[in-house]
Amino acid sequence: MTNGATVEDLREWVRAFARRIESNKDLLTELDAAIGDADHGANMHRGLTAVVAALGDPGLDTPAAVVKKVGMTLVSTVGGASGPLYGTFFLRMGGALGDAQPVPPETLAAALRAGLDGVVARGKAEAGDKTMYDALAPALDALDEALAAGEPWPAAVRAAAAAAEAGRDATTPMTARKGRASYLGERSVGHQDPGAASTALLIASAVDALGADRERSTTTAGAAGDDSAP
Amino acid sequence: MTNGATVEDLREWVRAFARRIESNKDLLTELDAAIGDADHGANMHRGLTAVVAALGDPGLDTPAAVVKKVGMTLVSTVGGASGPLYGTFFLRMGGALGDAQPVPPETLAAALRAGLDGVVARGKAEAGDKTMYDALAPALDALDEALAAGEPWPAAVRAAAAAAEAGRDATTPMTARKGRASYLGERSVGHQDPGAASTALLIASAVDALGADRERSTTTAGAAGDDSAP
Amino acid sequence: MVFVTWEVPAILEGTAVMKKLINAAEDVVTEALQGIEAAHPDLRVDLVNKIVYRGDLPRSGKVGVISGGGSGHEPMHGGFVGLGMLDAACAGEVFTSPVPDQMLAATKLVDGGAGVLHVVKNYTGDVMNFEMGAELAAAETGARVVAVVTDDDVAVQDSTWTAGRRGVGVTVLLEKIAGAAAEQGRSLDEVADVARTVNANGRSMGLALTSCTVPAVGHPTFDLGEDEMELGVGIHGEPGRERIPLAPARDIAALLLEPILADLPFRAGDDVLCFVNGLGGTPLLELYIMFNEVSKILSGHGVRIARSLVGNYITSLDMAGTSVTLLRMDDDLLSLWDAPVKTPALRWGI
Amino acid sequence: MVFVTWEVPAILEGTAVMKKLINAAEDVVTEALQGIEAAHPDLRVDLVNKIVYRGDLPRSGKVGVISGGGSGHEPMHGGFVGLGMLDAACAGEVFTSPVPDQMLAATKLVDGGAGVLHVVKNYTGDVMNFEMGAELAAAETGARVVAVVTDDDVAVQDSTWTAGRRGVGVTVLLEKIAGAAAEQGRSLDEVADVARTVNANGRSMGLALTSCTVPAVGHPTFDLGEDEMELGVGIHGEPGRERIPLAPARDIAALLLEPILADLPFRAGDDVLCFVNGLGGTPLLELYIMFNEVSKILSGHGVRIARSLVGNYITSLDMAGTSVTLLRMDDDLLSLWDAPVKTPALRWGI
Ligand SMILES: Nc1ncnc2c1ncn2[C@@H]1O[C@H](COP(=O)(O)OP(=O)(O)O)[C@@H](O)[C@H]1O
Ligand SMILES: Nc1ncnc2c1ncn2[C@@H]1O[C@H](COP(=O)(O)OP(=O)(O)O)[C@@H](O)[C@H]1O
Ligand SMILES: [Mg+2]
Ligand SMILES: [Mg+2]
Ligand SMILES: [Mg+2]
Ligand SMILES: [Mg+2]
Repeated sequence: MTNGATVEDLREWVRAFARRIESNKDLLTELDAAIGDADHGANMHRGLTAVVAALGDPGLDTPAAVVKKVGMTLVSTVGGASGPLYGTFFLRMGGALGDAQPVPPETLAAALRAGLDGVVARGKAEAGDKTMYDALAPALDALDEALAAGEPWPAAVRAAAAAAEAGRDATTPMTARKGRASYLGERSVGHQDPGAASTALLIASAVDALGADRERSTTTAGAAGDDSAP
Repeated sequence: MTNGATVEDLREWVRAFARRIESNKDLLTELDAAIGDADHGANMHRGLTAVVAALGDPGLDTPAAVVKKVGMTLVSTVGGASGPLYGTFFLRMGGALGDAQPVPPETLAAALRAGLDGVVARGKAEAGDKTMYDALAPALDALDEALAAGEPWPAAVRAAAAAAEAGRDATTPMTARKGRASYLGERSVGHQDPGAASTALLIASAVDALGADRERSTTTAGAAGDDSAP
Repeated sequence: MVFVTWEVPAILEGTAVMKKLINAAEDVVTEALQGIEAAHPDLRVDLVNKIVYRGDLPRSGKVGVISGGGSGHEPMHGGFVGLGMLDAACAGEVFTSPVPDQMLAATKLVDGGAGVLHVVKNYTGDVMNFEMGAELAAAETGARVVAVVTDDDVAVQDSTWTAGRRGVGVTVLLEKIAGAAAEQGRSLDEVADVARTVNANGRSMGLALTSCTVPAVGHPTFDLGEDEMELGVGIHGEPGRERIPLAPARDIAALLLEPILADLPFRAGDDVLCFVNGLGGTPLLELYIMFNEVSKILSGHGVRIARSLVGNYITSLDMAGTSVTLLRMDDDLLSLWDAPVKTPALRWGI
Repeated sequence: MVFVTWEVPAILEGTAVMKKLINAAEDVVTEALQGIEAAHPDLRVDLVNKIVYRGDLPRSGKVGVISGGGSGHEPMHGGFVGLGMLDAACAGEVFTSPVPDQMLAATKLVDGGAGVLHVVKNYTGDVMNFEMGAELAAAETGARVVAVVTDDDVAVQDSTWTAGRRGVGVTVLLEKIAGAAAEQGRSLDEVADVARTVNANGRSMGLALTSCTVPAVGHPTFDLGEDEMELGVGIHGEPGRERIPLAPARDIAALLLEPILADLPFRAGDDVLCFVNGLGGTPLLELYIMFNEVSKILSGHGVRIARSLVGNYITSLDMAGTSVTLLRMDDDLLSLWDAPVKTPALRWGI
């Protein structure tokens, strides 16, 4: 998407996310069993399955329409904490996408940040609370920085994915202060946050779908969860 | 008790029975777990504990009074199927003991048979139903036969105990037709009947207390359940 | 002659650690009765005789209705004491029928001069102990006692050569309905007739997913494989008729209903009370799934659910599993079922 | 950049065989709702929106009271729908809060023009989804909605730095009492005030003897050793604050009551509603033993049990364990508690 993201690019991003959620469903649930209630994988899988089905709805012909539809579908099907949070992320992101087609990299980055702001508005999480914020915020910082430094989009989105994974991993030693894991206090230390783990999959999916030339992204997309090299 | 059973002999019989029940409590319960409801050991232990305590009541100065008291106490404390059955056994036996002190062997044998009749009147069991009847009836038959053949009491009561054990063992291949085990139908085959097992202990206790000269019976009585030779 | 020394199985050695909210195993029944007394101001408890009874006894001219049985089936029977149901319940040790002295004491407590109905589940021990209790009561007080024995469990072959069918789920329904008849002022014979009608028109069958653990024993009564269930269990942790592989709720419902429907037999057009009972360790969520499957099968047979009851009412301690009871209703039974009842476990109309 | 391939734990491979009375794990909630509909003729079920609601809605001029939450806590909330309690309950997936569309639909169903109270347990997901549901309702219908959040679990540190305390047992009592206030015709503000009073005066704490097994997961959420219990658990199979050795009921009662009594604090002379709740897999026999221990401790503190509730009312699927809730009562709360209620799980006076 060197010239910007088309509607099809964004659909592919969401589909790639759905595939990654599907192949990591049980792992997300196991992470949630350790410090939550053992449903994050099932929640996200239910939501993304509905999202993929909804992508076939008529009238989804602009990037904003697609992304808002994703948000509405997640709000209506996920439940739990992740439903409103992921839902709000996509709804706000869709609202910030504007009309440009394809969406230029800077607009896309700004829309993603609007999504992050929505997550914060809804959930009040701060850095270090051991939530999806701790994967999402560093990812978007890395994206902005790379773009500001003049890096091409593929490199920038790869930097974002790396930062998301680092952010995800950094949740392990944290003490949870938001969500269900906060009930555990000190006992949450030593476990990776499930929402941060699913967020890292979201950004990794952006690499799949938006992070390289069109050919590569579509041919490797089926391998979500099986990626073993950059 | 070559001259007959004294009050003290009968008390000692009951105490020996209590000791044997105590040391075989868990086994009786295990037998009952296999084809019943896992309480025969606890039931009999509760009852015999109460019986031993009741033996100290004032006024129990005749064999009949002691044995009736045992029956009443068992009825009032055991519950389940075994409570009314063992209770009726002792109540009827006590009723048949008469006034003779010490109780001559023939009277004792007749009283035991009256007890058996009580068990049958209450529970309607027949030979082969896989119940306590299948240990008790052969034991009393053996006792009567030995006495009729002119055997001395100690030999007769040992014959009775041997017959009780054989009767107990013979319940294993039977299909239960009475009590809780009858619900299992064919699946009761291959398990020893718990009530027959406790009845074999009752007759074995008679050997402890009544089956030899006074000295032997009192010195070996503490070893209930540990007997390893005739 | 050799006295064999039986070895105690290793599992029984030492104090078994049990996952139960209890103090000492031997105090379980007494302490639970104390809890009932503390929780329900309308009820009284005789701790010596282990009887739960109504605080307003005896009610002159009213037929007394008592029941009782081993503990471990809660809320049965203590939770069914109160206006419109039982006047008193005798609690035995866990899974052991109460003793005659208890039935004697309860009979005396509830007798208001119109006689007393004994509701007895068909187990050898229960039947014999109630019989002796009634004999004692007749001798001591002259009270007229009629016993009605429940034997609704179609898992057990009924035959004069066996102890006969067990009394299970129908007991709950019978206690409610006979209790209502007594509360209306019907005579002992009439109340007993109603009770017999309930037993004659009710059938049950149960299934266990796990064993239960008797506190005094400390380990499960039977072992069930990870992928097995026990069909035709009773309520005392006694093994059932058959061990079969795990199956979905819809198959379980069919397995339980088939012998029930065939036995009475229930017919198209019959009105039934459909009672899906939990055995103690099964969540209500699953009981409603069972109810859904049962109701589908019944409607396939044209049998109409006139009334329903879903929950844990006659249990086997912590056993996971369910039993289904169908009771064919007529107008009298319906109005007695609907009559006011005020007990810890069943309450309506008041 | 390396995408790590996470390995699926062996326990999750293949279809886990589960000892549950279910068909497919994904149909558990829908089929249980169908069972509720089949069993309770007074209630209606919207299977699309997964809502259980009263058959006589909307009641003009009456404040609507709705609640909802993840499934797996039955009878909460669907079993509390009916006259004098909830008008509707939204069922989420097992242990997952329902979605805003459900709360929107339920709010529309129950709104009789006097506004709607949302009873929300304090979990991040529940709070956010109810919030969004209320926003949608305000935008779409203009209905006035007030949400009251329950947060009575003293096992959780209350702090602005955390998600705050969980809503547990008090939710049941609040739904009954606020439902009665609404049934009396009180205004939305008055009903919400009563609800806040209940939450402010109630405290709870729970303990698990076993984990529970979520149907979609197929194995226990946490592992507890044979001789361990988990103190301070919530109702979602989430681990508690502390893992401690098994203890007798009297020690468990003390462990649960100490932080409850200290927190409000409850004082000598206080009248309380004492609620001993089972988590789903614990027999009633044990809950009464717990009630006995709890009542002894309370009387030692001079706290009077004015009302009591014993049973499985807010559960965690098949978890063995208990929670204790104390609610300090005043005359208004007492009369609202005593007011008629007609729901599948709580019923009296009618
Ligand atoms: N207040 C919050 N802000 C941001 N993220 C949150 C917040 N609360 C929870 N989360 C995220 O939600 C995840 C849990 O989602 P999920 O398991 O689906 O919902 P639930 O906790 O309701 O079961 C957590 O791992 C965390 O990343
Ligand atoms: N009708 C009967 N006649 C004789 N003995 C019986 C009868 N029914 C049961 N029993 C005996 O009682 C024993 C069971 O006693 P117990 O376990 O204490 O009572 P329950 O079966 O009520 O739990 C059986 O093993 C059997 O020997
Ligand atoms: Mg979760
Ligand atoms: Mg037994
Ligand atoms: Mg028994
Ligand atoms: Mg959840």
